[in-house]
Amino acid sequence: MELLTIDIAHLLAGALVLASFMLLYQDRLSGLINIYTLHAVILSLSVAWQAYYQNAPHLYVTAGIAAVFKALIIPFSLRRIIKRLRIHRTVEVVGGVGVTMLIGIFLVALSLVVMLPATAAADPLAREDIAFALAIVLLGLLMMVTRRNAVSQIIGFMSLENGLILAAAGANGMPLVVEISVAFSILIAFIVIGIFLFRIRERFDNVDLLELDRVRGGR
Amino acid sequence: MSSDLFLVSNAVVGIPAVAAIALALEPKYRRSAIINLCASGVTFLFALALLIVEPEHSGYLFVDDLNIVFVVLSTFIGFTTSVYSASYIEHEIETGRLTSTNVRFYHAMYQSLMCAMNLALLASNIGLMWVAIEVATLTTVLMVGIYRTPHALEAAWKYFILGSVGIALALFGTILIYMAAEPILGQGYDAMVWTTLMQQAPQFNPRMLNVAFVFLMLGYGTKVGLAPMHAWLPDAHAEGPTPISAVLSGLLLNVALYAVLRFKMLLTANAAAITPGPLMITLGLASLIMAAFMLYRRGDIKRLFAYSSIEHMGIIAFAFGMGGPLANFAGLLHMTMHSLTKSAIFFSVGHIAQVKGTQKIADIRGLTQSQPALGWSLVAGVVAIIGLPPLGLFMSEFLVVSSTFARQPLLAIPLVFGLLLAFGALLLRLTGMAFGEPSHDEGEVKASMLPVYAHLSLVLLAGIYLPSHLVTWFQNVARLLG
Amino acid sequence: MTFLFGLMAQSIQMLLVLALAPLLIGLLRKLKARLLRREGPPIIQPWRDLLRLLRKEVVLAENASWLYRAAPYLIFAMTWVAASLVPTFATGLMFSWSADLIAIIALLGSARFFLALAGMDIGTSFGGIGSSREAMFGSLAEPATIMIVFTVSFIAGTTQLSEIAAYMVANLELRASVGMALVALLIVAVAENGRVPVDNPATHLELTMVHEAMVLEYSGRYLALIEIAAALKLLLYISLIACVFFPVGLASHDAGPKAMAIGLGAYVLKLAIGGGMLALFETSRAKMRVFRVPDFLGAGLMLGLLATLLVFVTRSL
Amino acid sequence: MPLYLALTCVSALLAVSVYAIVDRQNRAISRNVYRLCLGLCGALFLAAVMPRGAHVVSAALPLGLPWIGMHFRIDVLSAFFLAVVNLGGAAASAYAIGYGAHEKEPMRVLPFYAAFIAGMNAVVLADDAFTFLVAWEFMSLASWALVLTHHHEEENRHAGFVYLLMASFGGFALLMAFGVLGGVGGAYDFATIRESTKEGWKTGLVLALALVGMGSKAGLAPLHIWLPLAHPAAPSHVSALMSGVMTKVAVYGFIRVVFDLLGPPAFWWSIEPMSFGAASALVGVLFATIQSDLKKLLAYSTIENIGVIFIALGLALAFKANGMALPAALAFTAALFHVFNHSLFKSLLFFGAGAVLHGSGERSIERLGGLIHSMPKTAFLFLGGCVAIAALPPLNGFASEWLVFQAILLSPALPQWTIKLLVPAVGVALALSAALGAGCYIRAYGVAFLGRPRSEAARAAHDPDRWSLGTMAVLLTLCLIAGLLPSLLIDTISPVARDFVGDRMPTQAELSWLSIAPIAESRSSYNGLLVFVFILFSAYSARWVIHRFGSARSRRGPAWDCGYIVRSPTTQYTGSSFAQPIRRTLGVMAFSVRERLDMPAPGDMRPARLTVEIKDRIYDYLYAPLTRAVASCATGLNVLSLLTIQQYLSLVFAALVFLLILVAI
Repeated sequence: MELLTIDIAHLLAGALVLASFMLLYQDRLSGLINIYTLHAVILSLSVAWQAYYQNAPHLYVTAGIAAVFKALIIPFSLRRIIKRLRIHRTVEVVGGVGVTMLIGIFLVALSLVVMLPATAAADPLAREDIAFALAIVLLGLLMMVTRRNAVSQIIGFMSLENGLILAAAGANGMPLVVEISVAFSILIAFIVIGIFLFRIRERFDNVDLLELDRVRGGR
Repeated sequence: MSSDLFLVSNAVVGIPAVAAIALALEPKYRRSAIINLCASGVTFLFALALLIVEPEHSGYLFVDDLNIVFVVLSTFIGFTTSVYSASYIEHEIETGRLTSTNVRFYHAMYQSLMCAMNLALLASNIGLMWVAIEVATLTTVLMVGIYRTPHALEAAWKYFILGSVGIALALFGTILIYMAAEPILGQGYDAMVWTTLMQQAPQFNPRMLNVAFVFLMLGYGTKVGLAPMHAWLPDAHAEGPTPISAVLSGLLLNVALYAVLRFKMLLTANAAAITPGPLMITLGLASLIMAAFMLYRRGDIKRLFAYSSIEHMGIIAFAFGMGGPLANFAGLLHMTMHSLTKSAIFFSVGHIAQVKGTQKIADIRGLTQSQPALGWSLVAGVVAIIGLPPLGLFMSEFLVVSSTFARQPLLAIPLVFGLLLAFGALLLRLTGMAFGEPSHDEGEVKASMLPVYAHLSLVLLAGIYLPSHLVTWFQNVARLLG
Repeated sequence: MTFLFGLMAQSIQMLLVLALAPLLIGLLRKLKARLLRREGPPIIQPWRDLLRLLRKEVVLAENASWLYRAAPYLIFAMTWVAASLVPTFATGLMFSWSADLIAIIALLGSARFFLALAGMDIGTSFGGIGSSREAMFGSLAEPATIMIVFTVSFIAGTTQLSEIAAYMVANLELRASVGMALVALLIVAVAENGRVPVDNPATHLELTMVHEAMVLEYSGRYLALIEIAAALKLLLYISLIACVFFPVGLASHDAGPKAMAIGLGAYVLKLAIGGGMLALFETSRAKMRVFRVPDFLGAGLMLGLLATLLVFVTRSL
Repeated sequence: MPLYLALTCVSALLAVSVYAIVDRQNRAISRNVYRLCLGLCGALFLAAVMPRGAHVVSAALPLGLPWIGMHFRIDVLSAFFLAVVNLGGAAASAYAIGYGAHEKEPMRVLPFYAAFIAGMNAVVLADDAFTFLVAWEFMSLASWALVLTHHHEEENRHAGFVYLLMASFGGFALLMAFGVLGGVGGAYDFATIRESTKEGWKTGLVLALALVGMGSKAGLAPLHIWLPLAHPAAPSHVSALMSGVMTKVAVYGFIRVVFDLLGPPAFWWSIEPMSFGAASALVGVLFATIQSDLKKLLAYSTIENIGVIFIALGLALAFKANGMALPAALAFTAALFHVFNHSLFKSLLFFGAGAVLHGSGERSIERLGGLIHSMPKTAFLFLGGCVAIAALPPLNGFASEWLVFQAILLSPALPQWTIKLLVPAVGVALALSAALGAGCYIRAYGVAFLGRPRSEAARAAHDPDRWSLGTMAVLLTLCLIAGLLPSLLIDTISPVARDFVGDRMPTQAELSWLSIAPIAESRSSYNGLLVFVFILFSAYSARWVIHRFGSARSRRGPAWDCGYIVRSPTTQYTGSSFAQPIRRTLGVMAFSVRERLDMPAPGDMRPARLTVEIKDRIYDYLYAPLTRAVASCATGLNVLSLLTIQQYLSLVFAALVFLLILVAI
């Protein structure tokens, strides 16, 4: 029974990492959003499982937030936004998926190398969890770096943040997880609204580089 | 803990919060400016009161020698800035760059920023501190973007994204710290409280701490504006309203620095963990020299001083990285002096930009001729910031350089190199702006020079005479920092 | 009594140099003329010229300033003092200690200073030419002289001429450095006195002249003063060479009248020899271009420095 | 007691600068300020010369570095320099009572002027590293503001920039030097530093840093480039202060650090000061000789004199290191004597230049000429200054250089061959610079004051007011006294020598006829007074004789000029043509001179013209590359401000991964 719980937690965390890889791989925006939804769902499941395993009721709230906010509201609004901005069909050019994948795998390895020896003391569930979480964080960052499209970068950030929530949930009996997840949800809400407000189509800085040079040369 | 409600520290956090709500409801900008001013003033008084009352430790807030330095400093600058922003904002409304709704929003955000920063400083636990800093980021983002010009939005957005990534990294570090503490302190709240953490730090798992520190250093370092995470800082300073530039340089950077220092202490307490010094020194030197070179190509006056903030944050990080009583003392002093001076500079720069109707350095000439008060105060500010006596930054730079050279001559050389570079750049620009044939003025401003004079005279005083209380207090803190 | 005697000796020397200087020039001219198979003017001729000049009326340029009028007296006085401080027939005269070798050279320097200024006072192009060249020659000749002083005083351990002379008399030793110093001093002397090949005192071809160009505007008593000052300078250099390198026959200040007389005779003899050699040299050389002069002087400077350095080699001080 | 008087006066000076700001509307403000400065400098001078109860008086104020406080101290050395500083300060203030009235924007001078003097005094009084540096940089700062007085000219702004940059460069060097001396504990007060023991490498480091730091302020080549820019830029009385006094403060700093704090010297310490001193002497005088701007010329000649002083100091170090106390005392005394003299005649000359500038509005000697007719008094006083600085007897410049030569002549007794052979070479440089200096001042005076006016301004020039003339007259008198009775000064200096090199020169006042004999009369002696009397006597006797027996008649007529009748003043020799021989002979090696002569064909009526361009080799080979390097680095790094957010993120990402790898292994 004990083992089973751990295995399930593992399964979920692993699935999350897998989802991050899929995000790295996916190049159609709408597809990205779907995968992100999946990501969020898995997150909420694993958080819920953690809640059950640590029988920490407040984690259920976090799981709830994840399920409702990240798996429903965010994807919904994102879809509307990309429709509004007429970029829902854009297929962005992701240079060298293979290389990205390799780097991703390297990052996972790195996170394991960094984390496992570090967390020797912690209980097994926590340590694998945190290792996976680190992997997800790094992958999210990698995605932000490799993608040029604003929305996909946002999604990268959100996956990164999912990793954080996973870590927070995984840390046994860590207080304030709810507050933190709430704070983060606000942050993300801001970002999404930001995209919408600032009408950012292609990239965060929606002017081409030459333009930038001209503007900033004098700064 | 009902008695905690009546604690002074609560007031320091609470008053701005209340004021923020009040200001959100107040439509008249004049009145709201006054409310803003009063609120900041009262907060400052309460912060002073913290000095008198015995150190308190309530559930979520706590006061010790270290953070009280920061609290007093930030509330004071918050107060003077509110005085300044009254006249600044008035001019902005007259010229129609801001609407009264903007201003209403601005004031509310200003107070909530104050609240968030005080909370971050007083927070007794790492999670709460993180939340507070995150809120502070959000509010500043909104204020930076307040002008709604493309550049302002771009700056805000850049700041937002880089800031959020930094915040995320910091959170991960926080979680790791908790996980490092949890086996010793047991699950739950205690494993996040500074006091207990500091006591038990020696037993923590060092490798965990190392990883955590990497994340925290990069995460909060982003907010400090250390290279290579500095990119948000110049734009945010340049495009936002000047009071906010002053607050950013004078306060927010310090708050982030405070967080870094706290965690540095944690690591130094643990013998087995890596010594955080070298990392801080490296980042510090990198920021110093990078910023020094960047200063030469600046065409925008506010960006110029933003980069100089990066430079000084580099110096401070370097000093704290060196450690030891002298260097730490110097670091604290330098931080205080830099906050005062830099905000003073931004005050006068704001008015100068209003008078000249531009932020382009090339179009600002002969200020001492056309605008004696502004011009000479700019000269005084720059002279102070490039570390010339008898102003306060000279003392700290003296201590940093000489103590470093005595201990690590090879480290002192890049330091001095960077300082000289920055000196040259700022002096060059100053000569162009303050002297020569004056360029024509767009319009007159009712400049409120009071805050500038207040800051500069404080800096001057500190350069000549440091009251013994302050010294002993700083020395305690320096000892605390190890 | 001794005081009076000393005073007398000193004043005798002052008058002596004053009297001898024009005669030296006269001798020089005479010899040169004879070498050129000419019947030259009598040796006394320079004195005659001087006295005539002294009786003449002076014609001043309109814009001559007080400096122009004061300069001749100053130049004369400085040169005279310098000349009378160099031991001629006796060492350690009453005031000989009041200025050592360096001071004497510096006195000549101040004389040159005022001469050059006087040359520029009227504001003619020739005056300027003369002054600028004089300044250049001077600024190369003086260091050379100083180097010679170094050599000599490194050896003798003093810069007092009397002491040097005494030392040289006492321990006569041949040294490479002394020889070089002598050559250097000769070069300097030729240059300083504007003799051939550096300058030709006899011409009035503007572009070859240095000294003559400076004094071009002078007339009457002023000219006389400057002429005699020049003569004194020549005398000074010869007696300098004599007293440093050939101090034979020099009487000491407390010696009796007999020794003094011997010294006097020896001195006159030395002057004659010096004048003769200079005459020979001048007639055998052609004047060199102005811009070759610095090389000439530079050679002197280098010789002086070499001499100074060789002092250490030849004798480990 | 004298110390407290001094400190009160210094703070009073600061108060004066505040008063100048407060009372800026007052019409008589500038006269008042200068009067006050004059009085306070006088009081400070008294404080310097008044008998001190103890040999050394010191005090500590609870200011500055908290755990050290501000230490002040008067010992013989600081007393001497205090006297020099305030003599100069008083002279400048007195001169400015008249001269300052012509200033258009007095508010850009007055506050900083008083502060400047206060700063210099504070440097001399300071007794701990922090106070010293505060005063030092404060002095630089105030003088920087003064350099920017006429900030409308682009070149002045540039001068100010270069000046303050170099000053802070020197400041950092000193800072590091004191860092080494103070040690890890941060014991910065001089008393502790004196006691502390220093290892070999440390002393070498400190010596080099001190030479760089103090030298950059004193104008030691190759750190001199700011000096000829900054000194002329300021108003003349300030230039006098900067050239005549501030450089001396730097010399004081060098002596304080090297002779006092650094402990017993090693012989090789002397090499750096001597060689750099020789270099500065030559560079300074050569550049002075070719300048046509009167004030620039004076500034360059300051570099020369500083070189002379450092040569003497180097000799003193060499002798001291070998335990030859008496020669060391001689060299040291020579140095201080020259410090005093230079402060006198350099101030005098700058005042004269100021008078010319105000009287004719011209700074370039090429457009002057004949001033001896239009401003006779100034002409006379300036002539005196020229004779003094050209090191000609019987004035004081010669007296001190004579002493330096005497010190050089003692060098054979030194055991080390390097120095034994270095000293004569240095001697050549010294002699050369002295002789060239004379030539330089012949040129300056001859072109500017003699001849016929080259411009209407020069013709219409007029003497300055009473105050200015009076000050110059006083200075000239002092020069004369110091030249005729050097023994007085030598005896006042010798206690300093006793304290800092271990021995003193024999008391000169007891010698017969008031002459001076550094070691022994049999070795060398000089009697300025007697020589002077001789000259006067023979000159007057000659005059009497001639007027009595010859003729005293003279009439005016047109100049003979070999019969040329072109009366235009342009036929005169100009400054640049005067300098031509020097340019041709020495110019090529010192500064790359390029002369281009454009001679029209016969019959062609356009004037021939000669263009001379002179490049400062030191600047070209040392500073220009540096500035270029910085500029290119700045441009290169500037890319960092043009990246996209994505690229910034990748920077962060790279940093993170790198650090994680570091931690992992």
